[in-house]
Amino acid sequence: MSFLTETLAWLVDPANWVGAGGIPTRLAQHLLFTLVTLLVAALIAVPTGFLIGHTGRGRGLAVALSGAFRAIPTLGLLTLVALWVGIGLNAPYVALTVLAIPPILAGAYTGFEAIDRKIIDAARAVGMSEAQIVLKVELPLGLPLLIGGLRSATLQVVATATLAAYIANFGLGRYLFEGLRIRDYGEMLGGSILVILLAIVLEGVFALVQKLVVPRGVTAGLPIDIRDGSSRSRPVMESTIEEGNSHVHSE
Amino acid sequence: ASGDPLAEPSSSAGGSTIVVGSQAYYSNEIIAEIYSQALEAGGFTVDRQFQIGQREVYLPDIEAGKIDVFPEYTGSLLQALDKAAVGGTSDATYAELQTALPDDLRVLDQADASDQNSWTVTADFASKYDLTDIASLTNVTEPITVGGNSELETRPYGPTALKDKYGISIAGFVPVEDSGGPLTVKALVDGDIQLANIYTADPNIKTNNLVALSDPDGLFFPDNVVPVVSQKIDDSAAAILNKVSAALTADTLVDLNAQSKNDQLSADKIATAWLTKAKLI
Amino acid sequence: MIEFHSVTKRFPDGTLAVDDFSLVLPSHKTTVLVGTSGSGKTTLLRMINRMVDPTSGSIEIDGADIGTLEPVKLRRGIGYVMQNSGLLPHRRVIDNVATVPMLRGMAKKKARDEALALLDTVGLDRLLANRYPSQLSGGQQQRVGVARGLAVNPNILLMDEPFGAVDPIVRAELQQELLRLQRELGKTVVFVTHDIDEAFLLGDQVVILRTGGKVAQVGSPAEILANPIDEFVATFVGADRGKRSLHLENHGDGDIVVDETGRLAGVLVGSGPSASPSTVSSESKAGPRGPGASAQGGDSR
Amino acid sequence: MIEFHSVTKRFPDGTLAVDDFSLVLPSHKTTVLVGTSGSGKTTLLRMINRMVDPTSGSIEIDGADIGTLEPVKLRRGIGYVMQNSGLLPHRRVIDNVATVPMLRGMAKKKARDEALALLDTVGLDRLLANRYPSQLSGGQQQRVGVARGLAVNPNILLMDEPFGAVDPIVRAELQQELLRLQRELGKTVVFVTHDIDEAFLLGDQVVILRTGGKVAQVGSPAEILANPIDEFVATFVGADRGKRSLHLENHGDGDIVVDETGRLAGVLVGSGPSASPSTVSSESKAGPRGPGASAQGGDSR
Amino acid sequence: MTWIWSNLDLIWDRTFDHLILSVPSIILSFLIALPFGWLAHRYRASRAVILTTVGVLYAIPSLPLFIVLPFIVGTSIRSPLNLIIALTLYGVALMVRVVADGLGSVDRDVQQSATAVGFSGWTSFWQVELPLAGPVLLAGLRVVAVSTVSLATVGAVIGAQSLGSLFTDGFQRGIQAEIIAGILATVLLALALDAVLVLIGRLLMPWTRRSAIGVVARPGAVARQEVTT
Ligand SMILES: Nc1ncnc2c1ncn2[C@@H]1O[C@H](COP(=O)(O)OP(=O)(O)OP(=O)(O)O)[C@@H](O)[C@H]1O
Ligand SMILES: Nc1ncnc2c1ncn2[C@@H]1O[C@H](COP(=O)(O)OP(=O)(O)OP(=O)(O)O)[C@@H](O)[C@H]1O
Ligand SMILES: [Mg+2]
Ligand SMILES: [Mg+2]
Repeated sequence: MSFLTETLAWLVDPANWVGAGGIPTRLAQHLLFTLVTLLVAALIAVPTGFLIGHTGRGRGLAVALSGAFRAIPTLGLLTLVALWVGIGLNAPYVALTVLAIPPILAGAYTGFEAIDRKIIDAARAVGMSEAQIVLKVELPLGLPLLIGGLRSATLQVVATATLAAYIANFGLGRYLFEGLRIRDYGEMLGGSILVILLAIVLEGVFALVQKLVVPRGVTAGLPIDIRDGSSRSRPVMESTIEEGNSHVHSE
Repeated sequence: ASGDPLAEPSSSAGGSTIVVGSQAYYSNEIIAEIYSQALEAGGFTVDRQFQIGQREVYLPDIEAGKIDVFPEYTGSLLQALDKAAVGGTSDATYAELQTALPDDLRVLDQADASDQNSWTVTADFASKYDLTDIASLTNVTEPITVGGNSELETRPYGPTALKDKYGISIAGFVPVEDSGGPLTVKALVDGDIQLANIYTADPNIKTNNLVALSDPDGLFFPDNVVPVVSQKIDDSAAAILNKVSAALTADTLVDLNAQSKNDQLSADKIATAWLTKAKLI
Repeated sequence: MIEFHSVTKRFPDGTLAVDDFSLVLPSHKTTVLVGTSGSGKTTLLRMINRMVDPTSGSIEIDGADIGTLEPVKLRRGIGYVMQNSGLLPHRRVIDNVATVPMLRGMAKKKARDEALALLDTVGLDRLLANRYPSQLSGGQQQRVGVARGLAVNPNILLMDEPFGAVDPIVRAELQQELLRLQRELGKTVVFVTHDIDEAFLLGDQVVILRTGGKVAQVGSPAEILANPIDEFVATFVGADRGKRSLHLENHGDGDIVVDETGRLAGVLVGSGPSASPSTVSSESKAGPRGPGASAQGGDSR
Repeated sequence: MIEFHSVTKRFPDGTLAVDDFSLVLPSHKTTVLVGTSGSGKTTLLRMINRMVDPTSGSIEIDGADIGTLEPVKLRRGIGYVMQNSGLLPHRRVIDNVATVPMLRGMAKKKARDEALALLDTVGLDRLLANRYPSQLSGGQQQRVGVARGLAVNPNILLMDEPFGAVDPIVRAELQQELLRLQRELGKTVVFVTHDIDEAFLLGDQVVILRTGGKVAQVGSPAEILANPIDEFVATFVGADRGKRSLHLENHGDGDIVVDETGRLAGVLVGSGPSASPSTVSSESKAGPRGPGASAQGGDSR
Repeated sequence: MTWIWSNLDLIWDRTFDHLILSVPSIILSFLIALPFGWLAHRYRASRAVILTTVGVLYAIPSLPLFIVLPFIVGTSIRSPLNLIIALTLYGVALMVRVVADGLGSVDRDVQQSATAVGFSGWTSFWQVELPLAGPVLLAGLRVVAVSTVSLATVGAVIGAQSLGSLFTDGFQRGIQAEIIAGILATVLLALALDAVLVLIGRLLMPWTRRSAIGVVARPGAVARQEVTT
């Protein structure tokens, strides 16, 4: 198991922690790339998902499309777009945004759908306008699932953003490719471990955020009559989050 | 090495079937296909195991005797086998490679065709700064960004060597993991990079009006095409492969590659056409 | 006063939910719509606050055609209580009650103060104000629902099977609570149920609907009970099953009232129409068009 | 005969669900456990088929301590019907009914034939046999649940709020159906409900439980109704709210029976204990310890 | 696009290679996830451990995993087995959670009633809990299938033949049609496998096909299933 010691040696080598190719720089690049990708994907997927969830229309199409999106191999998309737009971060941004959209979209619209229709109905009946229903009822109640979708998208993007290094001097993926090419497994595994650590940290952040934003009333309390609706949808919520997690990180 | 996990206990298929391998590289596959068809015409049965990745993936299999014939490039293979190799002329490299190979492997005759690394620029760039050979890059007054596979950055002929050996100032390095393929060429043409490592047999050099700077000092190892073979290759098979190598000239290889890239023909069609024309089958 | 003029509702999928329905719902009275599942009760109710718009016909509130009013504004002036309370699970009880006043622009502080007072009105402990709906029992939730419906002090209160999901004991409590509230507040209540007992208890006017949104009979409870207009109504009120046909049995401990199915209805305590104080309210309830509910005596409790 | 001897159940989390409970449940009779939520009804019921084991005390069936019996085998010999029917949603109606006989090793063909016959017994159309439970109405599902409970021809039938989830009209139907079945089959039925009306209608013996698994009163419906032992029972049976205190009012159309809350109970049709044929069954039900239920006349329908 | 028509044989061969890699992985991940998912569902204590492990597994970039795996399990880096193991790992990572959630989604009333009528623990698991978790399991399996097919393309980078080979080859030769063909074939293959799973689900779970008389039986389960279509 010499590769383990090699990996450790690479990780603690001070030379790898400084300069333009150093771990802090690449880590920051990776993180930034991930965040931008998620932001773009969210800007596309969240409003779309909410629209679908709110109106109940176009759902079949969205479901079919995000299924197909999920099947698109990131490696293929990356190489194809790269041939069109050239080197740099453009192609990875496109490919990874496509990767991130399905889980976020699923999170957004299932989040809306999982809300008990009666609650929305009651909100309308007491005189909330459509905008108020979206902002004050559907958004807070759909948030846990939406965040679940974002969370799984983040996991995938972090792992798959290593691909950006295929055509750009960028991110933690550089260690993977370089290590692979020069058969330096310590570097390659070290890079992988950094990616995993980053993913775990982001997971933690999300877990925290999820805890903060989940409306208290949705989790608190005893399972009495009324809660049936919401308590029943709990397991559903949990698992739709997971279904968002179609770990398609093709490299 | 016993510690190398990539190695696997040898268990050759046995029998009279010859296993021909190729890199996951289109040009290499064409050569492998030529070998295969030539061997088949000579009465051998061939098992094609093409597109099996980069050298780090297939080399252990060759060393383990699981592949009988593999098209290789003298300089690159030498460097892979022996990090301290000195290289030199084409013949010197070939001779050094023969000694560097493990006992039960050998190389047959090398072809005239070579597909070696080169420092390449666009024709416009070349004429603007009057570039002919690598050393003349010192003429360039604008920042030079270099593009190529990851490993290039640390290779003895890489950006560092350019700086140390010739005093050329390099502004940056951009990895493009397509081994000097279309993306690298596009980056060069688009001006995203100014200097690229592109294989000399790449038809893109011609198509895109690029200039491969000459290398009078032997910065790069020569990379003549050569079949690496196992013990299973007897004299008659070796004779067939040597005949192929004899016919395989530098221009031929560029032409074959062009058929693949520009005409989008498949490797077997290209191979059959060439072998027929060269009267080898 | 709410008037339905030849109202018909056909849903886009072709379902004829309400068919040529005309009725006057008097102010300050409780009108109960009762009928089996799918008879169009909810649809009728929701047409009053424009959650559903009629396909043809018109609805007037105090003479104004609601078709010309802005739905959101209209709804903010009408109380609405539904089964399972429909409370917002992510807001505390107090904020649920204060929701609509705040939507209408009332200051948060004031809205909350009024909401607290409303908790008293519906008989809820103020200590529950800071809980989330899921932390309340079904009956408590329903009370919050009523408080929310009352929050804007509406003239009209729409209630769609508000007590459908709570157990019979709590249900009985809530019904009494509603009777008390109605005596105090005198709203125009439109109440939907499929429990005929509940309808008879709460309704000044009871509307029995057949499947397909057709009116089978309209009248006071006593009228309907005494003179079911047809077989359907008789079946519906349970007259045919003997549930309404009571007789006395003596067990030594007193006269026990039993129906034809063998169900024990209770013990006979009085026999004259004014033998107990309760008859005051009973009579006015059972009688055809008694005085306004708000004028009924509260002494029966 | 089922006997509880000083049975106590404390759950691992410390909840004392049943506290020193002793009772004899006579064979071929219906014993109804009634009480508010959390009073330990379900826990008591489940101790009979060892879904729950008592912390202390013992339970005997026909003299045998069930603590010594193998639970799975015991359960296969006791019918069990629960709210929401508890049918297996992935099996057709017929297979749901045939499940237990097949678990006990009966051949598929035979089990299905018997299951079909049981559908007749519970008044279900055989055409429904090949449907899935979700394709039935709530009332139909409940009937299938009863059929399944009867499938092994058990002496004992445990029913945990079997009619809790169906609407009042269907519920009344199912109650009558159960009375009919019980007249025909004479099982030892243990029935849990929180509806006191239902308890009085169905029970030969009614057990009123307080929260915490304490017995408040045991007796026949008439005994309890006439002599509630304490305030709690009086409240529970509705005597205090006047629900059980009926009086007559005359509206010209006949004597209308009204309770103190103003609820119309029905129309008086007879006044003597044997004025109508229905009194035969009513009397035997209401009387303290009437003859075995199976011996009751079926002519009242 | 003429490239596609003149290379249908090649596309077909790669599709077949792709199936050889992905189908066993999908099946294996389901089988392996079952016991772990059951454990996570059954024992609170194991749940956290199992699900966290699975979560970390999830975050491993696939390229290094493909390369490191032979170090650990001792297969040849070029062996399809290596890739199948890696794909299975990812599948398991996804599926364990689904199994746990699926078993958790089974109506407690139904379970209780099964116990009450005399199902023993083991019989109840196979005849009641597992089939009733079926819709959730199917939904998860469909996601696993689609992602496995997509992920298998990465094998091309390390020389495992698959539809991904069309990307690397097309990339080197600058033939866009080849890459597009690879993407299309991958998506179609994924959707085809998905359709097969749906079909199998229909056959094995006939009770989910016809919904209740008026009521939509379980909106949650339906939505959940459709998320993954
Ligand atoms: N939005 C809708 N689209 C189509 N049909 C509808 C819609 N809403 C109600 N219906 C149909 O209209 C009829 C009346 O429905 P409504 O909800 O008013 O009945 P209801 O009397 O309230 O029944 P329940 O007692 O079950 O609540 C039913 O057949 C119902 O299926
Ligand atoms: N498995 C359990 N663990 C801990 N406490 C339990 C468990 N089962 C029941 N209890 C508690 O025991 C008490 C009695 O419960 P039980 O279910 O027997 O009541 P019940 O009378 O059937 O109520 P309901 O009418 O709501 O069905 C309650 O306080 C309940 O919370
Ligand atoms: Mg309704
Ligand atoms: Mg219970």
